[in-house]
Amino acid sequence: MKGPPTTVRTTYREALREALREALKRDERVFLMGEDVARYGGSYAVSKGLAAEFGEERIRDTPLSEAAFVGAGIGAALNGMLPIVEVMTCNFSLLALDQIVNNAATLRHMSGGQFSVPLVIRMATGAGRQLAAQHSHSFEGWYAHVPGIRIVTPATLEDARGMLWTALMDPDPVVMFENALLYNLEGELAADAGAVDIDRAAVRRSGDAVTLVTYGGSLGKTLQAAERLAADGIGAEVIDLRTLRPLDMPAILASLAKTRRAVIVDEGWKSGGIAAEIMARIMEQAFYELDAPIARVCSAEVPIPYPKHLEDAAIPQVAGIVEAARRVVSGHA
Amino acid sequence: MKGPPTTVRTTYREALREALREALKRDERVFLMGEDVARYGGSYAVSKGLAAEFGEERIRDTPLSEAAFVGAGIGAALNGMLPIVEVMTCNFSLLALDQIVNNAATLRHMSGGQFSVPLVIRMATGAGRQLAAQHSHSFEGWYAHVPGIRIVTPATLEDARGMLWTALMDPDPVVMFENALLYNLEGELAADAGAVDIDRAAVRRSGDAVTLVTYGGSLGKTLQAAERLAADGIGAEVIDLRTLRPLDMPAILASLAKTRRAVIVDEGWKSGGIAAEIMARIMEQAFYELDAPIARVCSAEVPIPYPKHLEDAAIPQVAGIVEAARRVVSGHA
Amino acid sequence: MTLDRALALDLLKQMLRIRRFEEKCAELYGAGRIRGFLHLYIGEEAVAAGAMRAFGPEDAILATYREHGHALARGIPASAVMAEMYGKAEGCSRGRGGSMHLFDASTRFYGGNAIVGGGLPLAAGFALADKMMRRPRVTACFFGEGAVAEGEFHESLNLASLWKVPALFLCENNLYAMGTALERSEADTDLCEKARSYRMEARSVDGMDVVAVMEATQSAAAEVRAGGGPQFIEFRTYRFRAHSMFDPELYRTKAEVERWKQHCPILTFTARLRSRGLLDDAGLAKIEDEVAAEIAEAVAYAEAGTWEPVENLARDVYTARAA
Amino acid sequence: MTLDRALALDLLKQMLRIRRFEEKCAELYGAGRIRGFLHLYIGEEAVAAGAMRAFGPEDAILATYREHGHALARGIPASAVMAEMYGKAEGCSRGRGGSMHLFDASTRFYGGNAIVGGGLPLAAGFALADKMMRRPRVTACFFGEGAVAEGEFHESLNLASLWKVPALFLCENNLYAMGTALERSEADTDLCEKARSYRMEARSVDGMDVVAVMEATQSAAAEVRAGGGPQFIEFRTYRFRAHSMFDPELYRTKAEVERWKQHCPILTFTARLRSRGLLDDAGLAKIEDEVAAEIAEAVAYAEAGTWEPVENLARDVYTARAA
Ligand SMILES: Cc1ncc(C[n+]2csc(CCOP(=O)(O)OP(=O)(O)O)c2C)c(N)n1
Ligand SMILES: Cc1ncc(C[n+]2csc(CCOP(=O)(O)OP(=O)(O)O)c2C)c(N)n1
Ligand SMILES: [Mg+2]
Ligand SMILES: [Mg+2]
Repeated sequence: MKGPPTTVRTTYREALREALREALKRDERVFLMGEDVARYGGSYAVSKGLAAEFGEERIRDTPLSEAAFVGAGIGAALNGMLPIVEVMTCNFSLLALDQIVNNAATLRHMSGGQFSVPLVIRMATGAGRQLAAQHSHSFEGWYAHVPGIRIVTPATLEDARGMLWTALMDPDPVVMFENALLYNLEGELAADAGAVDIDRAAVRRSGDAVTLVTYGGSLGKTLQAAERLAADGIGAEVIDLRTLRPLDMPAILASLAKTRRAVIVDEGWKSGGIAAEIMARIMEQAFYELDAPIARVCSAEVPIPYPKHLEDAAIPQVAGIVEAARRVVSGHA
Repeated sequence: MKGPPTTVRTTYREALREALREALKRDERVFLMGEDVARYGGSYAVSKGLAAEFGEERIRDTPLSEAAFVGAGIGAALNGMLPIVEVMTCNFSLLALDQIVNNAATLRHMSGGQFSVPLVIRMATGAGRQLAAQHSHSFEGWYAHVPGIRIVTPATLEDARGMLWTALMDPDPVVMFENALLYNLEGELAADAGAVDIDRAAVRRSGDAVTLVTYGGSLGKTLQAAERLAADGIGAEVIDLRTLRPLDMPAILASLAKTRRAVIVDEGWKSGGIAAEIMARIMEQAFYELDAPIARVCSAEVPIPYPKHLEDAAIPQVAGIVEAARRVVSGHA
Repeated sequence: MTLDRALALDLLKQMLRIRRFEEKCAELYGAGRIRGFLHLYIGEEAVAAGAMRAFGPEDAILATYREHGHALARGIPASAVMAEMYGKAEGCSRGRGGSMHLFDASTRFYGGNAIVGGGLPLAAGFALADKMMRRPRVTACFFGEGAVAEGEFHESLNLASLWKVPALFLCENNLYAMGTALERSEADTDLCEKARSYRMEARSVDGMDVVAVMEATQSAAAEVRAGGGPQFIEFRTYRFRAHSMFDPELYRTKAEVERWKQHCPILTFTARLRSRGLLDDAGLAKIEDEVAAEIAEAVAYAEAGTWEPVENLARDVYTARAA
Repeated sequence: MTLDRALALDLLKQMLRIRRFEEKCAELYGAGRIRGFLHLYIGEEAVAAGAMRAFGPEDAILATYREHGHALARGIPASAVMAEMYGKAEGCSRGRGGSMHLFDASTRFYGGNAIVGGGLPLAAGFALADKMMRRPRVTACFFGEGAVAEGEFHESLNLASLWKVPALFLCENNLYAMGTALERSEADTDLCEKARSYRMEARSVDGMDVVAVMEATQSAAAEVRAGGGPQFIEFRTYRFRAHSMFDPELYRTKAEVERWKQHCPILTFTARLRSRGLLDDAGLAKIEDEVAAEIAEAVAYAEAGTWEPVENLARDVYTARAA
C-alpha cells in the first residue's frame, strides 16, 4: 500500500547542502573547493558541516585566487575527478573568466573531442541585499553567450536539490548560478527528492493570455506578478527556464503558441542580456505567431547602487512585471 | 581658391598610428602602454616607430600582466593622465575583465560621480587568420553588455584615424575593438582627416529594400553582399554601427522606416551577441513597422577552429549575408 | 623614543574616533539603519591612525571594503561617512556606495574597493601618473593579507617595482581572510619575502602599536617620495570582531581573540600615555567626550540626510555631456 | 659523468627530430601549407628532449603554443603532429587546434595552450587529482619566462606548494617574451627566487645542455613523485628564430643571436659525443637519415590527410549525449 508522498520542510540552502552531501557520498571523485567552504562553513553557509563530515581534503578551502582554483578544478576534471568549485559570487568570477572561457569551454573542441571537463562551478549571483556595485552583478545571462559551457539556474527547492548531480554527470562544464536571495527560501520538498533533468524549462503556472519567461531569483517575483494579473482576469503562464544555455526554445514556443504574447524577466542588465536572446529567437522562430511585441523587464543599466530604494528601482520588481504584462496583453498585431 | 580635397593613400594600421601620434603630440598626459608596444613595435605593428619618436616613458612596454597594466591605466586616468592601454587581443582581455567591469565601469557611479576614468583601451578582435580558438574571439558585442563603458569599433580609415582622439576626450572609459583583418585595409584618406564623432552610426550605402546592420570587420563583407544584392535588383542599405554601446537606435530605426526589413551581421557568437540586442530593441521600438522578422548572421557557436574551411564556415561570409537578406526580402508580414 | 604630547593625544583620539564610530555602526546595523555588508576595523585602528600621518593632502589613498578607519583618519568628515553608511545623498559617495565604497575627491580618497586585491593595480597606475608628471606624491594602498594570494597583487608589485613608481603597499595582516588563516592560504607566510622577490624594500611592523606604525610608514613614505621606488609594509594586527555581520566565527577560538584583545591598540597606548604622564582620567574623558559629540553629530546628520530621488538612478553611470 | 651510448644517441636524435621537423614546418609555412601562428622551438630542443625523459606514460604533460618539440619528444607521432599543423582531420587534435593546440589523450599530452600562463592553474589541478587519488604520478607543466609576470603563475605556484601536489613547473627562460627582454618585464630576474617565495624547491639549469636538463628534471621528478611537493626548474635557453613568423626581430641584435647559436644544443652535444667517441660521421648520417625519413613520411601523411567535413563544424563543442 503506497502512502502519500512524504515531504520534508527544508530551505534552498539545505537542499543544496543535501545535494553536495549526496554527491560526495556517491562518488569518491567528487570534491568541493573554494574560498571559505570548509572552516568558515561557506560564505552563504551552504557547505556548513561538510568539512566535519567529509574532511578538509574533500571540502577544501582555497586561498583568494579565483583564476588558480577554478583552473585547478578544470585540471582536476581533466585528470579524472568530478570537482565542484565554488566561486563566492559571480562578481569575483571575472578573475577566473580566462580559465572558464579559454580553457573549460574550449578544451574539448580544440582537442578534437579527446577530452571533456566534467566540472561544476557554483556561484552566487544577484542583487537585493544592498551590497552595492561590486557585489550585486547578475552574470548568468552574460555567461550564456559562451559555447562549450552549460548554465543552470536553480530557482526551486527541487532544483537546488536535484541539479547538482545531473550537472556533475554531464561530461561538460556546467556553471550553476544560485541567486543569493534564494538561500533562505523555505518550503516542502519530497523526502526522496534527487537528481532532476537540466535540459528542459518548466511551466510553473499555466495561463493562456501571456507567457512570462524567467529563471532564478526572479521566479518568485514573476509568480507574484502572475497572481496579481490573475486577479485582473489575465491568465499568465510562467516559464522557469532553469537552464540558460542551451535554451529550451520548444518550451517557450509551445507556450507562445497558446498565448501569442510574452514578457521576459531577467535580473541581468538589459542590453545584451538573456532576455534579448530570447526575444531574438522568438523573432526568428515565431514572428508571425505574435500578437504583440515581446517585452522585457531587466535590471537598469547601472552598477547596482547601495540604498534600498535605488537598488529596488534597479532590479525587476513585481509591479514592473505586472505593468509590462498588461502592456503586452493590450498590445495588438 | 579652394582646390579639390587632397587625400593620401594609407592603411588602417597607419591611420591608427597617425591617431596615436597626434594624441601623443597634442597632450602630454597621453601615453600608450601594453605588451610589446615599444621595442617590438606592437604585435600588429600599429605603434611601430612611436617609441623612437616619443620615448619609452610614453610608449611603454609592459610585462605580461593584463590585470595589472589595465588596472594601472585606470589608476593613471583617475590621477590625471589620458592613458591608452593596448591589450594585444581581446582574448587576453578576459584576464583584465575584473578591472574593466568592477573598476573602470563602476567607479564613477559608486563614487557618486566624483571621479571619471578617461581611459582608452584598444584591443584587436576577430577571426579569419587561422589562429584557432584562443586567438579568434570577437568580444566587442559581449563587452557592450556592461554599463559604464563605451564600445567603439572603427571599420574605416576615417574611423581608425579619428575615433581615438574623441575617445580620449570622452571622460569615461572607452574600449576600442580593432578587427585584426582590417589592419592591412588600404585606401584614400583626406590629408586633413582628424577626430570624428563616436556617437552616431553611419549609412555606408543607401538602399530601400533591406537594412544591413553591421560594424567592424564585417562591414566589408556586408558591402560586398550589398553589391551582389544590387545585381539582383535588391537595394540594400548598409549601416555601420561604429559604436556598440551606446547603440545609435535612431539611425537603425530611420533606415528601417524605409526598408521595413533588416539583417544584422556580427562576428560574435550568435547567442546573446549584439545582434540579439538590436533585434530586441527593434522588437520593442518598431515591431509594427516590420514587414518580416529580422535575421542575423553571426558566428557559429563554436570555439573557432584552425583549418581555413572550418574557420570560414564559422564566421559570417558574403554568401550567408546575401542569402539572409534574400530570405528577409521575400518574407512578409 | 620621546612622544610629543599633542601628537600622542591626537593619535589616541584618531583611534578612538574609529573605535566609537564603528561601535555605533554595529549598533545602527542592528537597528537596520545601516544595511548590506559591514566590515568592522575594530582592533586594527592603530594601522589607519598611525599610517595616515605619513601622507599629505596631495597624496592618494586607496583602501578596501574595511575602510571606515582609513576614511576617518584621512579626514573625511564623520558625518559624510555616516551618511554614506546610511545610503543618504549627503554621503561621501552620494549614498551610492555604502560601507564598502567610501570615496572623497577632496581628500584624494579613492575608495573603498570590495574586490580583494582590486585596488592594487590602480595604485600602481596612480603612482605611475605621479612619476610621469614628476609630482612628488605618494600613493598609499591598503589591503589585507588575504589579497597576497591574488594574482593582481603579484602583477601590481612587479609593475610598481619594475617601473620604480612612488607607491606604498600597506598590508594589514590580521591573520585571517574571512575564515581562512594565513597559514592555510600561503605556502610561505613571510609576506615581506614576497615583496622582496620583486626587489621591493619591505618591513614588518607591530600593527597594534600606533607609534611604530606611524614611524615606519613615515620613514617608508619619505623614501618613496624621494624617488627610491615603491615599498611594502606588513602591519601585524588582528580584528576583534567577526569578518562581517554575517560571520559565525567558527574558524578561531574565543581564547585567541581574547589573547589579542590584550594588545588592543587603544588600551595599550592609553596605558603608555598614562604611565608617561601624558594622559589622565580627565584627559581621556575629554577626548571621549569630543569623539562622542562628533559621532552623535554624524548620526544626526545621517538621520537628517535625504534619499537620492529614484529618478536619479541612472545618474553618473556616464559623465553627463554638454548637449 | 659517463653517458650511455644508446641514451646519448637517442637524446641527439630527439633533438634532431624536433629541429628538422620545425625546419620543415618553416618551409611549409612559406609554401602556405601551414597557416596561422607558428612558433618555432629551434634552439631550445634540449629542454623538451632532455626533460621528457623524466616522465612515464602515466604522467601528464602540459605545454604552451611553442610545443611542437614537447609533443614530438613525448611520443606523439610526427605524422599526427604534422597533420595537425596542416589542419587535417588526421591531426592529433583532429585538425581543430593547429600548431598552438596539440593534444593527445594516449600520451597524456594536454596541450598546447595559447594563453600565456593559462596552463599553470590546470597543472595544479592535475597534480591535485593525482594526490587525492593517491596515484604516484607527476604533472609536468612547461611555460616561458614571460608567464612569470602573470598572476596565474603566482596563484598556481602558491596553490601547488600550499597543497604539496606533485607538479613540476618547468620554465623555459629564453630571455624574451615576444620582444620583451626579461629584465624589462621582471623587477627581479631571479626566477627561482619567486618559486622559493612559495617555499618551492627551485633550481636553474643550462637549458642548452640536454644531459643537464635530463638529469635535473629526473632528479626533481623523482622527488616530486616521492611526495616532496612541487618543484620549479628554470632552463636557461634561447630561441634562434623569431617569436613567430610575423616577428621582425627589432628587439635584439643579430650578434646576440649569433653568440647564442654557438651554444646550439645539437652542435654542442654532437661535438661532445664525437669527442668521446660515441658518434662519427656515419653515425650522425644514419640518425639524420632516419629523421629525414620520418619527417618525409609525416609530410606525406599530412598531405594525404583529409579535411573535416564542414557539416562537422559544431562537433565536439559539447559531448554528444546518448539520445
Ligand atoms: C576577489 C574576491 N574574492 C573574494 C571576495 C570575498 N571576500 C571578501 S573579504 C574576503 C577576505 C579578505 O581578507 P583580507 O584580504 O585578509 O582582508 P581582511 O578582511 O582581513 O581585512 C573575502 C574572501 C572578494 N570580495 N573579492
Ligand atoms: C595572456 C596572454 N597575453 C599575451 C599573449 C601574446 N603572446 C603570445 S606569446 C607571448 C610571449 C610569451 O613569452 P614567454 O612566456 O617567454 O614564452 P616564449 O614565447 O618565449 O616561449 C605573448 C606576449 C598571449 N598569448 N597570452
Ligand atoms: Mg585579513
Ligand atoms: Mg620567453
